[in-house]
Amino acid sequence: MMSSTAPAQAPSTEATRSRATIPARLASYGTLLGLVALIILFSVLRPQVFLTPLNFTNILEQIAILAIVTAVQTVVMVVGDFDLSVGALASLVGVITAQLLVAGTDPAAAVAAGLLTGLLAGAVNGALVSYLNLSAFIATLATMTSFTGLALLLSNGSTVFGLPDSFVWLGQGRLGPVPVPVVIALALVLLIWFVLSKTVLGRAWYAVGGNAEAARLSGVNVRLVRFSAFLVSGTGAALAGIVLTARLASGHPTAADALMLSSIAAVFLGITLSRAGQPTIGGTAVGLGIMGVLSNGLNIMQVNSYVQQVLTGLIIVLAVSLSRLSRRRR
Amino acid sequence: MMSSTAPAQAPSTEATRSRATIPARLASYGTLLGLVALIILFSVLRPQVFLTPLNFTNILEQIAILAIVTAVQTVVMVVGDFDLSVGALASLVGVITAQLLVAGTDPAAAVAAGLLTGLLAGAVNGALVSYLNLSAFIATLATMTSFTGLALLLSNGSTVFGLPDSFVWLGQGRLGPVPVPVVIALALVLLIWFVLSKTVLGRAWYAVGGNAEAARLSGVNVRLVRFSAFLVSGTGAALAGIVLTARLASGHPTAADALMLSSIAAVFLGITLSRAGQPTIGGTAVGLGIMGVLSNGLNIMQVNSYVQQVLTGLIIVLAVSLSRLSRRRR
Amino acid sequence: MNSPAQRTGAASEGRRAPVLATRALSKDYGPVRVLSGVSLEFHAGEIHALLGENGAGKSTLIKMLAGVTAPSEGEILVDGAARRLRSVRDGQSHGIVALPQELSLVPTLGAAENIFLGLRRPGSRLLVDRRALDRDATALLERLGQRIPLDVPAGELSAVQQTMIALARALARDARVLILDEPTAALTEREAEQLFAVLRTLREAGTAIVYVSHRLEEVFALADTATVLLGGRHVWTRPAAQTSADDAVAAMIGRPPGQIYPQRETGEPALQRAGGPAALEVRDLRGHTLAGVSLQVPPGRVLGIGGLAGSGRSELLALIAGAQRPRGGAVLLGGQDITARRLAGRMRAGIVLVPEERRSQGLVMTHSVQDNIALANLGRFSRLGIASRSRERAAALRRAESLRIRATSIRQPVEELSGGNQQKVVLAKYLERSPRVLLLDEPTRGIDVGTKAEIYQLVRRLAAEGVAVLVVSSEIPELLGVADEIAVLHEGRLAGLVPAATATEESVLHLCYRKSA
Amino acid sequence: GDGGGEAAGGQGGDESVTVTVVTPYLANAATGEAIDLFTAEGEERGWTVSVVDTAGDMNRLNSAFQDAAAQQPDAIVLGTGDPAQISLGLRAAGDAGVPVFAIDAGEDEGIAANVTSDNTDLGEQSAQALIDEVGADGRVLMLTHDPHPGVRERAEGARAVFEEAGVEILDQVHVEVPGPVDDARTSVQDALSARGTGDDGITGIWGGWDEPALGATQALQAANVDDVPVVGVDGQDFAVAEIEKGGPFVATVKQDWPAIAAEVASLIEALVEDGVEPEQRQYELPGTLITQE
Ligand SMILES: Nc1ncnc2c1ncn2[C@@H]1O[C@H](COP(=O)(O)OP(=O)(O)OP(=O)(O)O)[C@@H](O)[C@H]1O
Ligand SMILES: Nc1ncnc2c1ncn2[C@@H]1O[C@H](COP(=O)(O)OP(=O)(O)OP(=O)(O)O)[C@@H](O)[C@H]1O
Ligand SMILES: [Mg+2]
Ligand SMILES: [Mg+2]
Repeated sequence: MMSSTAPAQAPSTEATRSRATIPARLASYGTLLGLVALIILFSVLRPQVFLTPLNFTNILEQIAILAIVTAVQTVVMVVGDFDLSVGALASLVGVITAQLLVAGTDPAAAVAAGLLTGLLAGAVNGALVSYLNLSAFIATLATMTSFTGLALLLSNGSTVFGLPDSFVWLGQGRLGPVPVPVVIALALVLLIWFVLSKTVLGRAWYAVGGNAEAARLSGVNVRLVRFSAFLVSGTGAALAGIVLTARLASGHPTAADALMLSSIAAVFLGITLSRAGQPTIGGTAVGLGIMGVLSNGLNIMQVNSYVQQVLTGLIIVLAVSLSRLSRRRR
Repeated sequence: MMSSTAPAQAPSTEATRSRATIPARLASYGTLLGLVALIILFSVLRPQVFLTPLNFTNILEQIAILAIVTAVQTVVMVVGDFDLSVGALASLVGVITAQLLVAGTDPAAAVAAGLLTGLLAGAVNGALVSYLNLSAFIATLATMTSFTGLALLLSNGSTVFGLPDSFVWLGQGRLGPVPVPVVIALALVLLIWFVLSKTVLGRAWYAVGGNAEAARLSGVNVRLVRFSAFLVSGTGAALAGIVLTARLASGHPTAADALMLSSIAAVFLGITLSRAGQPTIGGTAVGLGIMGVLSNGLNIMQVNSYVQQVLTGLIIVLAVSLSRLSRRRR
Repeated sequence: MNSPAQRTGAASEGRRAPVLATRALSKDYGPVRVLSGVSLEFHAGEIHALLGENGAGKSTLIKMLAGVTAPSEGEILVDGAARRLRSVRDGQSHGIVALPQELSLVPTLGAAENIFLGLRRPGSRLLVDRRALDRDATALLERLGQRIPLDVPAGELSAVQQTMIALARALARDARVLILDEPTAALTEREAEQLFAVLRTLREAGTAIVYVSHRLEEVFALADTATVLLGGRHVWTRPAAQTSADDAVAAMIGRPPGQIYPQRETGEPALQRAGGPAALEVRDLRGHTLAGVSLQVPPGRVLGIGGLAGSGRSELLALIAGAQRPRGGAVLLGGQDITARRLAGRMRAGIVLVPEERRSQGLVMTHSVQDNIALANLGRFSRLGIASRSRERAAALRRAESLRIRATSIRQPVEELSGGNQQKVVLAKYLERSPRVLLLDEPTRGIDVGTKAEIYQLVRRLAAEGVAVLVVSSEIPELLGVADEIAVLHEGRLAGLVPAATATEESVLHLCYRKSA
Repeated sequence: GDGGGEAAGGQGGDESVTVTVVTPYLANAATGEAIDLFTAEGEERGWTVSVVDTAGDMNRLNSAFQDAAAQQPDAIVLGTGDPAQISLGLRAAGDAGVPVFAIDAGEDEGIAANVTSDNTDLGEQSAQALIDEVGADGRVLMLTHDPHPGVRERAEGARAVFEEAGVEILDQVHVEVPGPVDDARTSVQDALSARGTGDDGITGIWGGWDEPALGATQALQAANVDDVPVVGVDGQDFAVAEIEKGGPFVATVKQDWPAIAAEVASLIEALVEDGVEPEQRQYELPGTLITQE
């Protein structure tokens, strides 16, 4: 009756859309602009030092371990949760791996054991959150406390050292000019990017984070999907702990604790780049970039470390505000 | 035409509701049951020590400062945000107040200056979150970093001591048998309870936390309401910092930092008691109780401190799970 | 239905000054102009209906009138003076109050607090007087014929109860201009009638009412003036007495209207689809509300389900689909007991539920049209766990065209679509599953007449291919028009089962109230 | 800085000497004091001294070493911290040809010289001071923090002395950082409830550094216990002030920070300006016991 006339709405407007978003997109790139501004700033202030390939490698190396944790934190935050236990878990896995190594375990086996520990810990977090319906915050805060206690207990509070060189290579070695941790981090980030954007699992993660009820009614196994995100974060945290232990050539019961807040901060910085307000790996990379460049640049400028802290806070606020000021809606 | 026939559908559901919620309510008291279970456990294990009025006073005294921070954190979480800067701000205010006192400022004036600093810091957080639309997490994480930097800068990283007795009384004095910090905490908790449940402002906080968009479309000034919550948390953090400084009779640049995670954990513990999943002061009090009893009880049981950490995590998970297991839906 | 309203209002008293008017009002979202140059007048004591197909710009216009969004061009005049309404509070201070299309209550607060949220109440600027709040809320809800427990968080109430709270909220503001955007979309006729009675009283008291609805019968029973929008432009404004539903439909879609309900073929439907017949059987199914319902739906049959709000209709569908755990009873598909299977398993078996609430249950609002359509079909559009964007895109484009989804592109986030178009995305998402048993819960809520007709045809076509369809609807004409048979629920039990061909609105209504069985 | 990068090394002469201090524990008052004194020593010599703190983060400490090394200062000073965890940073400095000196850290191949108080000696002296108060049949509570290597060494030294004297160690309580004063105060308060004082109870408290000792003092004062003495380590100002008051806090062992700072500065001066390598890898300076007398 009236269905015969099909209005060709959809195609016609696609062209106009891209026009639409040019200013909007620019605005939403505020955080990216912040990163660029920082790079320019430091380059101008300390060109001979900041803009060298060596320093560039340094920055990458410095954020490599944080990048590993942040990549998996991104997954948990895509699902709409936090994992506060990543830092403590990384420390714990570092201690366990180091102790196994000191006891003479084969490095490959020790690394595998470490990763398995992470997987199990992730399963505990995931079970608490998806099957017992605990809020991720309280669940992972509790496990964080327990993991830290375990790490202290196992190591008796002190540093475990005397690790074999073949293991230490994971943290200190190089593949050509590129530090091994950077290679590992890059590989993981690419993998997570692939899973998040190309696979059914990634789509399910995003759907659960966007509207868990709608996902459930679309036939998505919401509990399993959420559980899997914690498996990923547990394993990733373990990997970070292992690389960190190799980098420090020693296991320390609180070595990785600071990674938790930094990883969440980096993801939040990245979220400002996303139109839908959801985390993306691209955004996370920019967030990591800001954190790395900022800390390296301020060190290179030899700013007093207390002042550095003050400035870091201010600059993060500025970088994020850049993207928000121009995006205010009513 | 048909409006005259009023079918009695609604009342019937009312009846079913109250029937339905009796077991549900019991279940939702899981966390409270957890607290009771802990108290019974420690009473049985160490009756001569745990169940004494002195120890009861000790517990109250030990959580008094955390209670102040948690009460105001509750407000921010009612609005649906976090304030990660409370601990750093408390430390900063402690240092500032201590330095003013050492410089000879009148105690009342120094306390007023400390509270004002907190109010201003809260205004900064509030402005970032409500007027610049930054996510509370990233905004308060950034200010947390800056506050810590400032505290270290001002104190040059060291302890500020030599505070007058009239000030120290705030942290160490007693009103009859009751320690002054307990009186202050109790007064603040009651005040916040009153505001949250009896005043227009408190209900507006809940409305914004429940659905900010709905509140906006109902004509609530959402920005101002959210802003005010951060004013409260800034001022409360300052109060906590002042009482802590008085209690320690000295200002330390990082003395209060640990309060942040603990306060959020206590609120989350309390949320498990609320049907709507929103923070309440009653719930927060139970959460604080669990944290206080747990730490005191384990100390009194002379449990190894590392094992304490492991147990703390486990017990928190258990306490929260109690309320969830029986509340699982679908 | 009702006798035509007595049009004694301002419209017939000659040209009085309008309380609210727009002058060349336009709204752009980026480069897309969704409303252009609309000039309208709204008078005291007059119900003014806004008509137009999905995406015509009705809600956009209303949002500007209420201060929710700012116009890109043009102005809004209150009592003849141009005003800039910067917020909902601004609007309310001028006496303009709107009930938004997507009702938004604070789910954690009770009815009374929701009703008076954001309202300065005399004598309680600082402290909340709960007793007075409850008393006034009860009174307002009674005007709407509702008794809603005040201590239950709004999020736990039924859709109807939530709508009624939202309406009470609008009434509580003593508006000079009351704007209602599809208030009856979620209501059954009883509640709708109650609302109309209140609106008529308000009109007599001199309130200007702006009214948006896709249910044209009720519009013409109620309105004094009708305005039609098409593609963001003003087509015409006429006294309701001097026009008709057909006129309006013609103007809304830009061409003469056809027939809304499809011609039903008599005789048995043709059952030739692959997959074979899949009769659905439900035995003594029980849930929270549902108290033991047994039904059989052969392939190719469309079963309409009627009942009052809260009678258990949605729950019946949720239990069949596996979205909710039953308290007892069994669900059989093609003779096989599938009660043990969860939602995903039943979906694979061919049972598909189109849920009632598009925003909370149907869509991921920040995701694009394409992603939302793909969500229910992830397994089918992928190989080895890797999603195929091109297949998703092709399917989304096909569905967007056949359902006439009005979006700038299939990559537009659904939160930017009009309400009706969002509903179409939900339909598209589930239709793409090619179900053997299709469960539709209020499928045409918020959908314009033109598209409604297409959806009815689609349902008939699916039935002809052997699909068993269950349709829950609060609009009895819709049930009569599309179903073969109508089952009516009353307080969780089957009150009657009547063939649609012989049923009338009256007879179905009687079953709803259980006056006869 | 000298910017060019080539000017490093023992040229002496016109370019001013630059030294970068890298520390994970600047927020610790004792570390802060030592670094301040060193900075003053350096500036007196006309050097440019900059300080980088990583707030307890050992991974960032390595990075800070790399950043520092990339700038080619004349020397890098590690201000406390565990050398076992910064082999990477030390190697970066080594690769860049920048010598590393350490204040109160540990011995390591990558470190030209570590100047420190003898932590074992600090522990022994403070333990002995406590034994002098409580006698050989005392029962003591130890407040420790094993993740910090210096504090750990002190605890080991103290434990040996206690055991040798026959003093019973009731418990070793791990003190949380940050917030050591309040945490120690709470722990001691609870320990007093659980064990009491006097017969079978606590008769003395040993603090691994001054902050927990302060917390213990406050807990004792609040409980009106005046027969349980407390000792600390570090000799910070507030501890000295507390000892002067004549309360439970009876003794602390002051690390000789001025001497340590001066020693490091002169070792650097010798290497950078005269090309003289340090004779030892580790210089251990004794602490001075501070009591009310
Ligand atoms: N935030 C937004 N961004 C971009 N486009 C928007 C936005 N909001 C609405 N639109 C577009 O404006 C047009 C008009 O939408 P509006 O909601 O006013 O339609 P409507 O007439 O109310 O339709 P319905 O009957 O479906 O409710 C639609 O094409 C819609 O896609
Ligand atoms: N006591 C209860 N506890 C939990 N959920 C309930 C309870 N009672 C009803 N519900 C749920 O509320 C929803 C709506 O109920 P119902 O199916 O009776 O509504 P309906 O007849 O479709 O009417 P409408 O949707 O118009 O309100 C259903 O999903 C049902 O499961
Ligand atoms: Mg609309
Ligand atoms: Mg329904």
